Amino acid sequence: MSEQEKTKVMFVCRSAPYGNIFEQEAIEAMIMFGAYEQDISVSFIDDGVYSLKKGQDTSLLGKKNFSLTYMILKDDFEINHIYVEKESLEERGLNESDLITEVEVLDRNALREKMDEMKAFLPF
Amino acid sequence: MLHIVKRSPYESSALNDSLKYIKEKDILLLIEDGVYSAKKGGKFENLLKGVLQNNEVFCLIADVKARGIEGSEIIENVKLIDYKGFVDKVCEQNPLMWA
Amino acid sequence: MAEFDYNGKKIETDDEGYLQNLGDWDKGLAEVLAKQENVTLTEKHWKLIEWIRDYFQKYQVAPAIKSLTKEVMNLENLPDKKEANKFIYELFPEGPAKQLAKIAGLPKPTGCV
Amino acid sequence: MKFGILIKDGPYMHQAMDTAYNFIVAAMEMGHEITGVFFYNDGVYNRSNALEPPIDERNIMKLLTDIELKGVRLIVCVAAGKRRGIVNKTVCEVNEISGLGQLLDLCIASDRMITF
Repeated sequence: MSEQEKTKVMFVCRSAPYGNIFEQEAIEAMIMFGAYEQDISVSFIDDGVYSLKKGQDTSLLGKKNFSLTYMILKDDFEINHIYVEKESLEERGLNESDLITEVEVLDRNALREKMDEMKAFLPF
Repeated sequence: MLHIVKRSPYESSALNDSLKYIKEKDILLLIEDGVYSAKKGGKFENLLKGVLQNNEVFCLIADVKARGIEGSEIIENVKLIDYKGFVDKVCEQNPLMWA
Repeated sequence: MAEFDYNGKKIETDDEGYLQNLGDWDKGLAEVLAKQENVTLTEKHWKLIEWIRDYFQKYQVAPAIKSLTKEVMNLENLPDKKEANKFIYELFPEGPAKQLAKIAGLPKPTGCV
Repeated sequence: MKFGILIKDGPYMHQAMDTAYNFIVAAMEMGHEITGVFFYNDGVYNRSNALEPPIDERNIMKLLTDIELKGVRLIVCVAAGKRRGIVNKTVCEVNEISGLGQLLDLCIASDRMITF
């Protein structure tokens, strides 16, 4: 399939992890989507950036630590891009070195330009 | 892009978050509890008036009516639309729901 | 649901034989699960079992088939995916999602693909 | 136009299902096509066959059956459904229980994808 024929879909992750199920079920969807050879990107904005924070330890919660899965999303599950909004990181006192995996940090304008290319958004 | 906001601005940052991404020609559509943003005299009146300078703002009439808000209580230049109008807006621009 | 005794302990599995309590797993139990699948574990099987368990622990999800194939190419020095797939199916005739995951004590794949 | 619909909220905690239903009806009346409705997250609860609201309340099961009879595909995510007990035994009849690939298919097949 040529790049032009691929459908561009962006997950827009705006929820912090654990407070609700959105992050967990968004990841499950991302993992499945990767197998279909489309152009899938994931963007973390607002509280969504907390999902990528290093050092999450859910042992006392008794729940799975899904932040670990982000480390392999691109290489193993064919997610094409992981974007994080720079302003949302800064507002929360975070920077790139606080994140669990390598991502593309974009400012709002640059991320908005990526959004303009999308065919569909899946907000979580 | 069509930015759809369904949460009350008094309980959620969805309105503010969406406005950070609004660009020229984008449309803002307020539905469900999001319609409270468009009430005259509320805390968000000035913010919405600012948006109206550059963008069209719509409110879903079913949600406005259900919440006891009269047309006259809606900020000037915010337009009321029904579900068919909603469908038309989605045809015009790619929707993103800000929940 | 099914149940069997293992070292004096009751082990629960679902109808397809996947462990209900992932904490039950140990190497001896893997042998039992393998026997139920008519698979005789060799060193080659064990390498993959260890790898997939490690992967699951580290990333919280089972690997994509692609990652497994890549790992097999590395481990066994195979030239391409086709050879790697052949190798995997020789070890686990009914497929890695079904048999490798089950014997390694991973949850049942969600079946979304 | 072709619309794909994603529903993420259950029938009662939020208004999402009501808005989506009214949107779907309006779109169909206008001659647009609904490529499918995918139920994910708590959205799967909308397709439980055990819902039994008082008869003077809106009945989401009935409303959805009506649009299904008009040819709209209603797809319940198998993984999200299982987690919440919405499985073959507990899901409305003529429902499709399917994988997340169907959600991506809706994104591909639709001119617009809208989430409620």
